Amino acid sequence: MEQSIIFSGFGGQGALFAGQLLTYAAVDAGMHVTWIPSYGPEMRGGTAHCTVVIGDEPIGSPLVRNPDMAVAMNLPSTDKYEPLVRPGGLLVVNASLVQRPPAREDIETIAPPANAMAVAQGQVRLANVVLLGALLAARELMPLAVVERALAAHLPERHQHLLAANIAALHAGARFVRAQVQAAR
Amino acid sequence: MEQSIIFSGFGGQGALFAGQLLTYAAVDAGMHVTWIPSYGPEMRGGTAHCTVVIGDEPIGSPLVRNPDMAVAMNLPSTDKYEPLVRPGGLLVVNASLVQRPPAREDIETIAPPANAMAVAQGQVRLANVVLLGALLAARELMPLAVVERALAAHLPERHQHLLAANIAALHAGARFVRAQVQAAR
Amino acid sequence: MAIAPAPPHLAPPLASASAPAPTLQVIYERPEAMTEASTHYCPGCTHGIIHRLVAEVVDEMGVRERTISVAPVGCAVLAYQYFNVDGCEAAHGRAPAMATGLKRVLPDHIIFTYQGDGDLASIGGNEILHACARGEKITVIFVNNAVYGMTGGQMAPTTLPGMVTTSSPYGRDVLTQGGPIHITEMLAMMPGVAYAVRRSMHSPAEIRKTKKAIRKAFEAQQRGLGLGLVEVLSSCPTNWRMTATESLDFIRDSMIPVYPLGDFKVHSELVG
Amino acid sequence: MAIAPAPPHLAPPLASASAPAPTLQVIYERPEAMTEASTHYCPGCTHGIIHRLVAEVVDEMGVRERTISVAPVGCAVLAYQYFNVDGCEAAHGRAPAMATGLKRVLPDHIIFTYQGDGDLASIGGNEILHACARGEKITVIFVNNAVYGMTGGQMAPTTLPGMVTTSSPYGRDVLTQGGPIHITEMLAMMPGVAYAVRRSMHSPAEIRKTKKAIRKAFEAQQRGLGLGLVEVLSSCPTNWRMTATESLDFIRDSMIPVYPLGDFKVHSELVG
Amino acid sequence: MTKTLWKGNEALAEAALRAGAEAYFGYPITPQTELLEYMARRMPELGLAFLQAESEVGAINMVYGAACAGVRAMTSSSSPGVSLMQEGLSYIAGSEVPAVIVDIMRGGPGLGNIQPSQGDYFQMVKSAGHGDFHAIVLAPATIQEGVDLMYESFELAFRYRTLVTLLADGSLGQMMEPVEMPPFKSWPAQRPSWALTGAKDRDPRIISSLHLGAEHLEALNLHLQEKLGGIARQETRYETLYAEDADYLLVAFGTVGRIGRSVVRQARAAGLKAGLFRPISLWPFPEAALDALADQVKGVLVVEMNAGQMLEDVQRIVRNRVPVQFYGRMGGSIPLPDEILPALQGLQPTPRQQNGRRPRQVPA
Amino acid sequence: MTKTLWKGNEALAEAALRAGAEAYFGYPITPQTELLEYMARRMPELGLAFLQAESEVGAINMVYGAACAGVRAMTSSSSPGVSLMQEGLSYIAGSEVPAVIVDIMRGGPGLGNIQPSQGDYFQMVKSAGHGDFHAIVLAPATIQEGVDLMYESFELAFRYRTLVTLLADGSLGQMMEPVEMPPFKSWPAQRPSWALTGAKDRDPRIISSLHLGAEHLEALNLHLQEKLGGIARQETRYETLYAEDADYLLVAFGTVGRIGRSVVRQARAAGLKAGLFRPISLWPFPEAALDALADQVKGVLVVEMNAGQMLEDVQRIVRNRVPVQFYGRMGGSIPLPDEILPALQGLQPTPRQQNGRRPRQVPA
Amino acid sequence: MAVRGAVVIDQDRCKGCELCVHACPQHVLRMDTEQYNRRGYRPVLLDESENYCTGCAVCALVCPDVVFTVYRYPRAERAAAAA
Amino acid sequence: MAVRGAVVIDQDRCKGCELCVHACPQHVLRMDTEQYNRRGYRPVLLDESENYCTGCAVCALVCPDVVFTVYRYPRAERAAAAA
Ligand SMILES: Cc1ncc(C[n+]2csc(CCOP(=O)(O)OP(=O)(O)O)c2C)c(N)n1
Ligand SMILES: Cc1ncc(C[n+]2csc(CCOP(=O)(O)OP(=O)(O)O)c2C)c(N)n1
Ligand code: SF4
Ligand code: SF4
Ligand code: SF4
Ligand code: SF4
Ligand code: SF4
Ligand code: SF4
Ligand SMILES: [Mg+2]
Ligand SMILES: [Mg+2]
Repeated sequence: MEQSIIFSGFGGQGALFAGQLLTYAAVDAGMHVTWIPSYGPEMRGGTAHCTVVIGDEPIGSPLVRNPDMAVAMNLPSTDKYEPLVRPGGLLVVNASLVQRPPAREDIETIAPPANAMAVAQGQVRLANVVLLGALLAARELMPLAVVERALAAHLPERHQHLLAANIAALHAGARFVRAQVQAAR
Repeated sequence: MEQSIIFSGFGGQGALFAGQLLTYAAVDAGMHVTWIPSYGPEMRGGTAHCTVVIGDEPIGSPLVRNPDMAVAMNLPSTDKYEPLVRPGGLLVVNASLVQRPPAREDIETIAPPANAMAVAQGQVRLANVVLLGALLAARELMPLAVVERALAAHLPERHQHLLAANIAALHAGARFVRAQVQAAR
Repeated sequence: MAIAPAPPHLAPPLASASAPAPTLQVIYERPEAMTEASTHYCPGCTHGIIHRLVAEVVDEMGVRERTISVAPVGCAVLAYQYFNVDGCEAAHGRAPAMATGLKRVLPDHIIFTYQGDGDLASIGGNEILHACARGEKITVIFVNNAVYGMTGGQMAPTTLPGMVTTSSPYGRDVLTQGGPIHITEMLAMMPGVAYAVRRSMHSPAEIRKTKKAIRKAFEAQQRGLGLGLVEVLSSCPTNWRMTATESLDFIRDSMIPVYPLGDFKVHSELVG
Repeated sequence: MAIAPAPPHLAPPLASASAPAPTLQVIYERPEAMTEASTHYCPGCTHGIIHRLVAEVVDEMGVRERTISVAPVGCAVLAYQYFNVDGCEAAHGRAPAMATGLKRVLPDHIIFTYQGDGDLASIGGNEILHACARGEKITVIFVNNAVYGMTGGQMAPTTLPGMVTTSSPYGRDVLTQGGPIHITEMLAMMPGVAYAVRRSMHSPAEIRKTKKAIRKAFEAQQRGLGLGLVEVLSSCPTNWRMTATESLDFIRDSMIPVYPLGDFKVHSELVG
Repeated sequence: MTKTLWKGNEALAEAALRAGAEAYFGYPITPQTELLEYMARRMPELGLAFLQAESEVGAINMVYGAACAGVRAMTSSSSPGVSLMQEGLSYIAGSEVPAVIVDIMRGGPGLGNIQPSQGDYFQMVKSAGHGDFHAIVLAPATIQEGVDLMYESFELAFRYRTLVTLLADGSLGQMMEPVEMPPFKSWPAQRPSWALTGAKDRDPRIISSLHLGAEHLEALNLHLQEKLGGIARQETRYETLYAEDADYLLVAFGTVGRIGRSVVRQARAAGLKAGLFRPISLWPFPEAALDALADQVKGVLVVEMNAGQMLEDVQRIVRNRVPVQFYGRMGGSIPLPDEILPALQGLQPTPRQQNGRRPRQVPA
Repeated sequence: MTKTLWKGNEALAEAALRAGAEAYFGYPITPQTELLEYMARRMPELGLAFLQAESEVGAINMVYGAACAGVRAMTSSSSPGVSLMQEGLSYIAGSEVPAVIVDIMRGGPGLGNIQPSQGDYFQMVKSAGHGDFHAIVLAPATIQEGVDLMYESFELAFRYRTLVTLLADGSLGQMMEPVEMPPFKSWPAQRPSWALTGAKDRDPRIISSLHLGAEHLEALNLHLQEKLGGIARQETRYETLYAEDADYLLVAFGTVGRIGRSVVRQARAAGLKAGLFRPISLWPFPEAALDALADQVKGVLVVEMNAGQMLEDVQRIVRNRVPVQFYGRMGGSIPLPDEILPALQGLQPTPRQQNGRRPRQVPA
Repeated sequence: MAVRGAVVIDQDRCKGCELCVHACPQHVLRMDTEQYNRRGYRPVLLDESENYCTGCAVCALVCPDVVFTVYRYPRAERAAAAA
Repeated sequence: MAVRGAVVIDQDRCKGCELCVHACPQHVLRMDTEQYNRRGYRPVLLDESENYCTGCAVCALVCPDVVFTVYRYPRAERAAAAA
């Protein structure tokens, strides 16, 4: 079974890294996985997105038109990917930057105020990890602990001092979802 | 019916021009004709040859392996083309530079001392035209007058003062053959 | 178009009328030879300034309607979208050849190329060399930012000794990777060059001088004197990993010592 | 091998023995670094002399066994057959790139290119420019005969103003076809060039100087100083439509005034 | 009308001028150089733009530039030189400017030699550069045909805003034949609506092959493919000789095609019902015509001066209905009738099926 | 063994080093540049020769030079850059020196864009330059396969003294996947017997593609063709999935080939007996295997990221036994399973015969 | 100092590079710290709280994005304003 | 002048370009006017009828075709000869 996730956001928001983190974790978890970015150093600016496909046999297409899940870090990304998520799928929206209500009822939408939550963990730039935490709590792709290990192993040298903050952000995202679920009960 | 003639000699001997002359004349006579040289300005020295094919319908191959006729202006050319002339064909040899006797009996060989005859007409460089005259006398490809006109039209400007000498050389070659034929009778 | 709040004493005329009040004199506005398009350049990249200077010169000379631009492959690949003149897009490095083709069949037109240092000095070295040798009546704007901007910051022939780029990660090693080349000084030697100059983008005064140089290079073309070549030291904040302002300091403090500014050849009819 | 009749007083030893009589000192014989092959060059073409000088230098430096030649596309296309060293054949103009590839993986070998003016200065301008900029430790023999010899006498970038060639049938028109380019002076400016010189083939004295220059260029390589470039003014009797002797006069009287002889760059360690 | 004797390269040059060529940019290379030299003599006289470029890379990009002005621009070269033009050709195709290229092929690969060859069929017919495009490729068999095709080339190039290539081998460039030269063509004074002429009283025009978004580039590609499809429908050319009732079909182009005429005549004389199919447009390939013949004949012999390149197209089209054999010569050797005839006759008895594999000939 | 996550371009670079690459010459171009940048970091550390050339023309001729020394030399580029290498590639082929080229294709023609494409199949598979030759062309579908093929490339290159090309599209270069990196290979210290090493205690060696006489060049050509024939017999590679009992065959290479895996699984799930045929070696093309399958299946769908290039080879081999349909995307668009599946299912009911002509798709 | 000039700032073109801020001799330009423009940058603002714009056009000269239009009072008016 | 040297001419290599003839300071080289060599050229001849070869090797220096081998008498012998 293949699961596909698109991460999308403004250039500096770290959507590509959130996807990579999940990919690293999937490798560690012994799964098949592909990560493919929108690329183009020849053009400046704009949004960046990446697609992660995780599966239990070799991945066929590393790209999908209708992902199972999407993480939208800003409004343009939400506008672009909300309609594309496969019915029954999941949309994780950064509520800090996206105020509008969900447009679809056939998919699940969770909307943590990731920027605010990240600032609470020390850095607005951790919003990507917050959203990843939320995603992982909503769909159990793999245990959070695997992602923690991936963070430890793959945070760039110059960001290693932020490891604890990253892990905290991951759990904050997850907690947000669990709390919602609890509330919904 | 196609007739093929190869002209061959050392670089400066004028084999290519003799062939061109015949070609020009053939055009004037309304025949189909091709002229194709050995080419290669990228290499210096060596012998030069060209193939002329004359016919009454569009020429197929401009090259032949076994020509109907060959004009060999020196020994290497004689050695090369004598064996190739088609049985029943004609070989015209420059006896001034080729002393050895004909090796084949199934082709006709005529051997005017072209250098000497050319010198008699004023210039050793006319040997090519002498041999052409001999060829035309031995095989009536076209009247000599057509070649005369071609000479007048196509001798390069700087050689036009030699026109009369060229025409004389042409006739000298033809006379040589006719005299031989006469003698053979 | 969003208009910034005008200072109070100006507010009425500016805010109410679409044209400024008659009592105001226009000191600076967008040149006609630039389109309204916003460029794709990174913030603070001086490519944009150079574009504007070229456009101003084209306007001032009144040649916009017979000018044709030849864009390079490099960050300025879309230059043809920003100049309000006919334009085309050359293969990487081949702009001088393309401009030659254009000029040979449109001798009364004004043809200019706009090329980066990778484009002109690396892959396109032979095309510019021979355009200079032949004295093509074209103008060449040569933007030297010491790096391949578009492809993400690799070493260029003009990269400074010791400078770290993605393809000289240990700093450009002159012994194995060569030293920076002074292509304008070199091309100035070519018989057909009427004007060769190096200027910089690092200060308002230098920007003004650059504009004068560009003007001269276009005049060299218009008067049929030969090829006009203007090298401009330009910034690449993104790949230099600096702010825009730091980048100007880098030009001044690090590039100019290696690439001295000045005229390297001025055709006698252009002097003064 | 046909031996010319020796003068009577020498006849016995020379005619009888395969080696000359012991009383005779060998003043000149074929260098070991040349093969026995007869060249395909036209009579009197000075390509042959230049070949011999290179071979002599290789022998004198004792580097034959680690020398690799890179032949051009041009009349010297078969140069590899004449040098008694390992050799290869580059694409037209690309010999400096090929030599770069060789030298980078065989740093202790002696690599030289032998290139015509069409090859080096026209199609191959960018390869030589960047080999010079990088300071490749190679030696470049640049044979300038002001014409494309091999393809039958077309204009080269080095063709003299007004000179008639098959592609400048009305005489080279500097205004439309450009002026002769001084590639050696230009390349001397490149940072990696250790030695750049122009010499000529027109007299015995000049031939001797050319050999010294070739020697220096090989030494620049051997000592790792940088690229050594020797431009040699050479004849093309065939395409100039002159005798061999007239061709030498043409070099002296017509080429040298345009292409002055001399050193344009000498690395400090090579001086003297 | 009177015929005069022309050398192939020079005839092509003169025909180009009569067809309205306005600009030529080229670089010497044997066996094509006489074309450049002829232009060097004639174009200045006619007030046209002639320039010997610094290289083939320079030449093709000058052609590109001149073509952007809506001018009839051309170049000529031979195999290694054409390899150097691949990037430029691709840019020209992507920008849809018209241009004419003459490729007088020589022996390869590499420096090879300067003798005639057809070794660049793949290069010009399948991929004259990176990306999806085709040039119209015309392969004359005689100098007259070369002249006639050249005479049409600019019209084709401008009608479709496309590259047109004349593909011939060195022997056509070097030989002489009588030719009837067509008169000088007249062209409208007006430049086409896309040409760069200066943005006077109109918006600027842009010529570029850059299309950053995948959708934009795909749209261009679909447009190009549609255009090429139209060309494929309109512009196939071929010649047949005795094909109507042929049992055995000789397929050959260019020089080999004309030699094929002799072969087929000889075969008929020897009692074999042979016919000739000679594609003149190599792209678009005359597929329908060959397809129809494949239903009729009993065997096909492809002869080329290469290792079997057009062969693949013939195999693709004949689709195994009848055996397809191959005879090829390489390196500058021209296959003569006495080699081809036996190969053609060899189609008759128990023909070995040869689809998908190429018989290696032993050169005579 | 442990798998680690690699970016395609970097994985290819590392695999080349482990395969024994000793010299790299290249020029930046998206979407290949990370390969060059990786080499710039790693090769100096390893004491190997890395050089950013002045251009692709320079790069390929440096590779040519280094290869003449018997050294394992390589370059990498993308479509326009590879066009510039055509002359050099032809020289390398004509001189029979081994070399490895990585071509990470992007959208064309011309400058096009930097998105993934397979538009250069013709260019690399049919004619990587003028004259008769072929490079071995290997088309990986995954990064792991790219690594494995790269790992073998120098051995192939040296065994046959030939060019080996890795042909992939930009998406393979840019994506990340888990990879098992092979260990560093050991090579004999001795250079091959043809290598230029200095004429010490032996006669000089010459490496050249020049063969002036037609006989000589033809002899070389026959030798090359024989060598290529041997490669064709020995070195074809392909992958199949569910092909054994397939009624409908999807033929695709590279990225589309791996997408094809998903498609075929989905088709099977939907009840269609579909199978995948994925050529890994594009030259030599796995003709025999496809030929055999063509006898078994009821229809073939070729899908490419171009206008139909490999399609021609498939048509040539299938020879009309069953319908061959085509679906293509261009300009940087990757065909996704939801586009391919219907096309594959469309083979079923009253399939239109599509030989010789290409259906133009309307991009979704 | 007397008011002599004015600039109109096309804020949505501004990329927030700050080159003009550093170049303005009158120090009347500063970056907006509150808002982003349509393209996501913090645009430049004219702030004449301490100084006045002289219409010297240095900002326009150094701006890579043609953000400024610069105006100046004619002499007469300037004199009037000064009076 | 005393005899001091000698040249051996590999006639079949000679292309008859006459460069050596013009260069020889002793004027002891001339072209053969009677014979052609194997390659069809008129080769050079040593003609010491008026002068003697000094073994100066200028001919070898200017010859593009490595036709000459040049010898010289050792000092002692030369002195003897002179005596
Ligand atoms: C033939 C070819 N090679 C390489 C490239 C990739 N490429 C695009 S831009 C560029 C370098 C640009 O650098 P420069 O000319 O200095 O311009 P800048 O971006 O710095 O302004 C390169 C190598 C290409 N598009 N085509
Ligand atoms: C790519 C390419 N373009 C053109 C040629 C044809 N060509 C062969 S040699 C030559 C010029 C040679 O001139 P030069 O380098 O001056 O050498 P010379 O013969 O004068 O010694 C040319 C243009 C070629 N072989 N390859
Ligand atoms: S990458 Fe550098 S040169 Fe290119 S636009 Fe950005 S700052 Fe300017
Ligand atoms: S053509 Fe000229 S350069 Fe070439 S060999 Fe003859 S004389 Fe020498
Ligand atoms: S015009 Fe001068 S004073 Fe006014 S804002 Fe611009 S730089 Fe500052
Ligand atoms: S220079 Fe221009 S783009 Fe930069 S901050 Fe000022 S107004 Fe904005
Ligand atoms: S050695 Fe000197 S004197 Fe003797 S033949 Fe030669 S040039 Fe003349
Ligand atoms: S210089 Fe050499 S080739 Fe010329 S005539 Fe003298 S010996 Fe013969
Ligand atoms: Mg740059
Ligand atoms: Mg030359």
